[in-house]
Amino acid sequence: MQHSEPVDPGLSPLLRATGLGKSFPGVQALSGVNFDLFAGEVHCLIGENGAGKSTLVKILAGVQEADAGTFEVNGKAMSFANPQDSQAAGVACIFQELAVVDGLSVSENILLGDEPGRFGFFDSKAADVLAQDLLDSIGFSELRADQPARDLSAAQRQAVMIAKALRQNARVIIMDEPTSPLEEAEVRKLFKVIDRLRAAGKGIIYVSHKMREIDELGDRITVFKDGHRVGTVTRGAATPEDLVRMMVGRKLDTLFPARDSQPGAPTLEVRGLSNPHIRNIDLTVRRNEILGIAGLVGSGRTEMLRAIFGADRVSSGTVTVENAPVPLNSIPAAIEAGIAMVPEERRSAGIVPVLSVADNTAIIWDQYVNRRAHDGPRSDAIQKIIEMLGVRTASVTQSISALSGGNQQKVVVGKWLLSQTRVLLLDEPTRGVDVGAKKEIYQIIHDLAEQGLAVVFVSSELPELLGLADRIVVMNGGEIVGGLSGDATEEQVIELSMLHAATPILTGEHP
Amino acid sequence: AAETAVETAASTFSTDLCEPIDKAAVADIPGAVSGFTGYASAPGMWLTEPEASALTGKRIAMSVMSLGHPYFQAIANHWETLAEKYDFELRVFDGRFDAGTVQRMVDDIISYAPDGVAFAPLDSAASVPQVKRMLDAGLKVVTYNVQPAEMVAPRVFANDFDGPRIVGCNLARYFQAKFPERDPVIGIVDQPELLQVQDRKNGFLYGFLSLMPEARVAQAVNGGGVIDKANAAASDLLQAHPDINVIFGINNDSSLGTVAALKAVGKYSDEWGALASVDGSEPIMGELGNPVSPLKAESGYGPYDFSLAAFNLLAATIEGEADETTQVVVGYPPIIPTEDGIESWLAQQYPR
Amino acid sequence: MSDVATPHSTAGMGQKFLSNRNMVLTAATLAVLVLMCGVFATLTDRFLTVSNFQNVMRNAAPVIIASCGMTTVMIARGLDLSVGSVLAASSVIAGSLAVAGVPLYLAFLLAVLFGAAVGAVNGVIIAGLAVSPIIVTLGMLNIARGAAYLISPSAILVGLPSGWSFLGTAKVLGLPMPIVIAGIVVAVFYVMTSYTTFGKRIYAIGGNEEAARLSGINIKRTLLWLYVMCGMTAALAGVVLSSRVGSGDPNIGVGFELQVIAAIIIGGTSLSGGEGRILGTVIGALIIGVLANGLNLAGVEPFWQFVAQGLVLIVAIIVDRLVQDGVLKMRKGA
Amino acid sequence: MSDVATPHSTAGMGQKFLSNRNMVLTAATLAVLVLMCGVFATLTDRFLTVSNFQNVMRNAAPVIIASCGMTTVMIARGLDLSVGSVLAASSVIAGSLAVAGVPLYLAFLLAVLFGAAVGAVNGVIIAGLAVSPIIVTLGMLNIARGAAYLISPSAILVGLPSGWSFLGTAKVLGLPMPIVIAGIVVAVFYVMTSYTTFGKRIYAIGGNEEAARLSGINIKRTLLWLYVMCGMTAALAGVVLSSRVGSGDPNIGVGFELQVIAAIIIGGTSLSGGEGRILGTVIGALIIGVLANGLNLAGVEPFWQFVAQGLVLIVAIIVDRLVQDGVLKMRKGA
Ligand SMILES: Nc1ncnc2c1ncn2[C@@H]1O[C@H](COP(=O)(O)OP(=O)(O)OP(=O)(O)O)[C@@H](O)[C@H]1O
Ligand SMILES: Nc1ncnc2c1ncn2[C@@H]1O[C@H](COP(=O)(O)OP(=O)(O)OP(=O)(O)O)[C@@H](O)[C@H]1O
Ligand SMILES: [Mg+2]
Ligand SMILES: [Mg+2]
Repeated sequence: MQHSEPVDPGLSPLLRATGLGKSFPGVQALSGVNFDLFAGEVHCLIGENGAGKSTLVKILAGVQEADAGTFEVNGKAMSFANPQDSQAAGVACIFQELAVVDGLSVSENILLGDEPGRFGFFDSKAADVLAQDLLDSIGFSELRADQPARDLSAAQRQAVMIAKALRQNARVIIMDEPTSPLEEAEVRKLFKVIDRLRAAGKGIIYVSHKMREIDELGDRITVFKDGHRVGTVTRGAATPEDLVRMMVGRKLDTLFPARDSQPGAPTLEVRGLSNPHIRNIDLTVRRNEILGIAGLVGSGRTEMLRAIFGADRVSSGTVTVENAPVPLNSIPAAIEAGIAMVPEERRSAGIVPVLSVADNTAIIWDQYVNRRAHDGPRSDAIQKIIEMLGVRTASVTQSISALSGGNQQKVVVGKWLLSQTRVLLLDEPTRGVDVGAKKEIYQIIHDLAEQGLAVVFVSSELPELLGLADRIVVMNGGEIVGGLSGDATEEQVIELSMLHAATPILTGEHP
Repeated sequence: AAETAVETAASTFSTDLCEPIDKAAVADIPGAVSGFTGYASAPGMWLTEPEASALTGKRIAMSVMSLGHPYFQAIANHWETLAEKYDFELRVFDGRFDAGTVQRMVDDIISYAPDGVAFAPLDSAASVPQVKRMLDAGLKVVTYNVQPAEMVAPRVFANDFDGPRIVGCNLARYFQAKFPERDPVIGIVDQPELLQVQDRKNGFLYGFLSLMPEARVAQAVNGGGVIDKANAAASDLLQAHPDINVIFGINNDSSLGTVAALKAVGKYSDEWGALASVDGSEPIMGELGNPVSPLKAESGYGPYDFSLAAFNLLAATIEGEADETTQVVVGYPPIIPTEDGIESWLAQQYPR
Repeated sequence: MSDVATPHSTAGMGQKFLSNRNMVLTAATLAVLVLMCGVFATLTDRFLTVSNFQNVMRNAAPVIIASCGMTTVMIARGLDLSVGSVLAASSVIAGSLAVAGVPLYLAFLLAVLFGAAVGAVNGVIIAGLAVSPIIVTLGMLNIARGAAYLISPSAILVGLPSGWSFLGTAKVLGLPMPIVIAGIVVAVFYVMTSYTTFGKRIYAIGGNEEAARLSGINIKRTLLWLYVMCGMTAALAGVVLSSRVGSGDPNIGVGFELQVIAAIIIGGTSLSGGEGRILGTVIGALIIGVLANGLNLAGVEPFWQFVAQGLVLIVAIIVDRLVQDGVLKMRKGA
Repeated sequence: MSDVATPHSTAGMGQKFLSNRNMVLTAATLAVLVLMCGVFATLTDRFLTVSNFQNVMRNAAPVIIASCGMTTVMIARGLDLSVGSVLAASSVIAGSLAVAGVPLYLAFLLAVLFGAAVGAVNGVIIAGLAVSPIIVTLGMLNIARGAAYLISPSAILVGLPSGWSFLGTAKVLGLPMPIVIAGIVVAVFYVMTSYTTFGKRIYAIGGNEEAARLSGINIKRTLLWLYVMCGMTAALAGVVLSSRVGSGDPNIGVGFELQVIAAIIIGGTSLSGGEGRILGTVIGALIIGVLANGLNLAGVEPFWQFVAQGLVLIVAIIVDRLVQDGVLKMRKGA
């Protein structure tokens, strides 16, 4: 298939890369990649996990050096040895891994490296004003410039990083999956910012796995696969389905597998669970059931899952699995009872970077010998999971930190499949995962439910919530504020989430 | 005219031990714990430089507790002079005041396989097996300074109890003459983990209390034997007991730290009270000869004497003329605080 | 946008919150110190006196001075084990120069510059080659100690000019000189860490080196400066200490680095960097100083002092933690 | 999908790759050791002899034994400063028990159990209350040292049974006993860290504590065990050392913790946890042991030995780093 190459005779590109190549031990992350970016456009990069998007971004940001190829900025050949070079050339980058310093305030973070003040003194008044202006300009005025960064949510951290990029006054702004930690309203804010930047003549490289965003933002879209550029299309020249086909190499049918079994007997029962972040949580999840949890950021979904799993202390309440009470406040007790949790923050809570893929996969299997779901040698059990989830890794003994974000997430889900899990708690399990892998994960979740698991599925992406869940519970302010059936509409869910934002009501029973 | 404090100290000075006037006052003071104290044999012939030495042409290992200490620095210097004069190869090993280092050093000396070893133990008890290890490896060994707790090799040592006891006697004699009205209150700047230091402390107390049984021991603080820690400890001692007017520093660093502490609180004066220590290194001799300094009694611990005696004893050992029963006692000559006394001590023991 | 925050009201609030957090942490450490002083005051009436206050402060001054430099190094996730040896080397350098007739102020200055040079070597190797600060500064610990002995194998006391003890014993407005010097150093480092751009960058490097690097901060140069300053404060501590004990002595400062590190960690700086407060360090140094002093004044037997010191350290860090948790929880609840 | 690893072939490959990486790192450290031995061998012909080899090994044995336990603590991001004092306390405990007529094997066993108890206290406080291991174990350093002096203020010699020196001086198949014991301890810890699930847990805790916790690893219990084992190896080192030196001595082991930490870090374990190798630690301990021995045999002047030791440490860590980088780069290119 031949895709249209952009021809813009009048303008020379802000940035042009030719024949870029980069290899890691066992992986050709990029090879022969040509790429260009013009002023006033949003150029989206898409591709499966591990396709090489972040690698390209890192080369342009001066974090990694290319093995082959050249690139130029404003027609001048460049080679970036470090981030300073890249910034000096007018390239700013918001990385997939957020780079916020906890010990500093918001304004200190935003202005770090280019601080206001005289004689070496940090002018914190000026800094706060500057930072507040930047935050206001991207619609995050509720963030206070002098707030400690330690307490920020992921979304707020993202805002800080965007403000920081704006501060650098760059002509090229690169955003690597900026919306992963954002909720819908914040995504809208960000898009407004991007529109404004585009109008101001900046060039924006935008990496994402979310087709809706690509569809909405992308002036041009470049598709990567296995380190190669598959092609570049201009807006409207391809449907989302076309793009997915380019990425995956084949047509993806419906993302969500059809459910055929009906929920069975209650497996997980939660009654009156409370702690400083959640109040009086009552939940019943049945065999074969996928329960979706909706809510705005900060509504307490994560805290609820952590409390059930024993990761956060609870002050009162009960949790039972198949009518057997689970001792509270103990992760091992929860695991023994068959509860599993995939945490929200993959890097800080999901993987152990120093360990290999195999050791990360087998971490539960290793410890809960009497709960092993797979018999036989460890390596076979690991291989089964690696194959089942299609984890792309040079070898299972490779350090997991060398894997792409999506592939890391597959391992974090996969480790629970090696033990006898009855209740699977998933906190944003598809965040940062490519479309193909998403579909696979949906399929896995579906299959697991079909096999009799009770699944609790937290997601901020309503389509997947609605597509997968048998039933949806909406949270707000640390409480459950209502329930909907699986065939509800997005509007209904949003309405319920927002409706109770001010005055949460207590509901004991859900449909 | 009133005599100066130095003159008082000189006139009350004696080289004799004093006997307790009230046995009950010293009854509780532990006797010597670090080993032998009973030898009274004069070092006599061991302290003369011979015409020729059996060490000539040999490889000799000599160890010191810590080379960063003026006493051992002087010892090393004396040995180097001797090595030059009698033409032998000398290798100095530094124990760095550390039990572990000394242990390893012993093994390294064995690996070095010298013809003779002059070994300075760090601890009287722990040194016994160390010396045995060297003997088992076929080395000729003498020890000097701290004495091993058992007779394992010929040794040069000092009477750590009686030497400081004379200091105690002399300080009491001075105190009685200088402050006839005052009741002595004693503080010790101590280093409790070393046995031979406990002998020094107890010997001093025995001597002082022999003449002034009414004296009260207020406190012993741990000064670690180094000037910075001793200074802090002495400051605390003075703070805890403002009535203290007698201090014994278990070595020169301890008393120098005390001098600095006295200066810091404005008590540095011959009128404050009396200070004593043992060792007789160069800086403390300046205090001893200084009329306004409270330091008024000192017994020497002479590096030259120890060096020469160990040198002669090692030669005798190599020639088979000495065995583990050969004991040479040197050290702790009381130093009279006159210009002559101080100068003649320094000239021989710490030559410039 | 209508919901633009009014700059000043919120700025004030946030400032307060931020400094409050630091204040809470510092207050917890202070509570431990006060508690300890209370106990000692009931044990002996010699403890709570002006003269003993001066005594403790005078003794703690070298630790305080050296730990200011080290605190910043540790905030940036570094470590310097060589401070005790640098202190000793600085002591004999100042001493030998003074004996050789160099004017005192120049001798002291040169000793401090020596500290800067040692720090520079540490910094160049650690930052430049990205090797473990522990091993490099452990190496430097040995080298500086050796240098001290080579310069003067034993204490220098003879021939020191009469002014030698000025820094250690003189008084300014009734305050002993070491306290005054420590106060100045603390003030400088307090301002540096709290109010300067350089200070912010130290926290950034320690808290998230990658973020700092991506912000264009020159990590190597910053680290180099930190080690230089750490060497300088260690050498200054050496000058003050040797002025106080009246000699230049190559044997001083053995184990000093552990005291400094303990003071800093009790003061709330963590080994993993990114967090730390100069005032906390000062309180930590005082806790250690008061501990030794109080036990001596209370007349605790030397061997039992080891035990008591250990117990108090452990209890102190536990109390510190509990007070912090308690207060932070209360404030969160409020 | 073609790029999904096929079970068997790649597992084999991967295994090799991983062990290769560890091998490269260990080999780099080994290169430093060999280089150092080469230099000393040319300086003096007394260095490269069987008896000196045994001498070095025998002297390094206590450091090796104690650093096995400490390595695992450090992999899990902990630290234990009390090892030197525990060694001394264990020494006098075994000595006093033996003198009191307790059978030797029981005296040694009780001393090691004492180490376990100290470790348990460290572990309970550090893991249970989540406070700084530095301060807690610094406190324990003081307590254990005080205990050692209180049990026996000076070396215990009189009344030790004749078998006392067995562990220190006997030979097994021509190998000195301390070396044999060290070998066994190393083997146990090597297997534990490399091949057991407990070992994986240690790396997981050091690598990402939160992820480890959410994977159901009982962090507190694991840390507790690590500190217990660290206390036990320190006490065992104390038993071996006192058996070799023929006395129970409360003065030994001052500064021992720095030697142990240096050995571990030279061996490639980092203070920030998650990475480390027992074999690297062993080589690190030998580097430190050879250094002191070689300088003595080569007749370097005592004060210059400080300088030389420091320089060699620094050069060693730099060479180590360069060799690592070089080899890893080469392999990457290949
Ligand atoms: N530091 C590294 N060492 C080894 N391999 C690496 C490293 N960084 C990336 N890789 C590999 O390079 C390939 C490209 O990774 P990259 O992060 O660019 O993918 P991506 O397209 O950004 O994926 P994702 O959508 O999951 O973020 C992957 O196979 C990855 O495993
Ligand atoms: N203890 C806390 N202190 C300060 N802020 C908190 C605390 N707990 C939660 N928050 C804030 O609430 C936000 C989200 O809470 P939580 O994770 O429970 O929400 P959620 O519904 O799971 O949302 P999401 O997972 O989409 O972020 C956090 O990002 C954080 O900013
Ligand atoms: Mg990526
Ligand atoms: Mg969440």
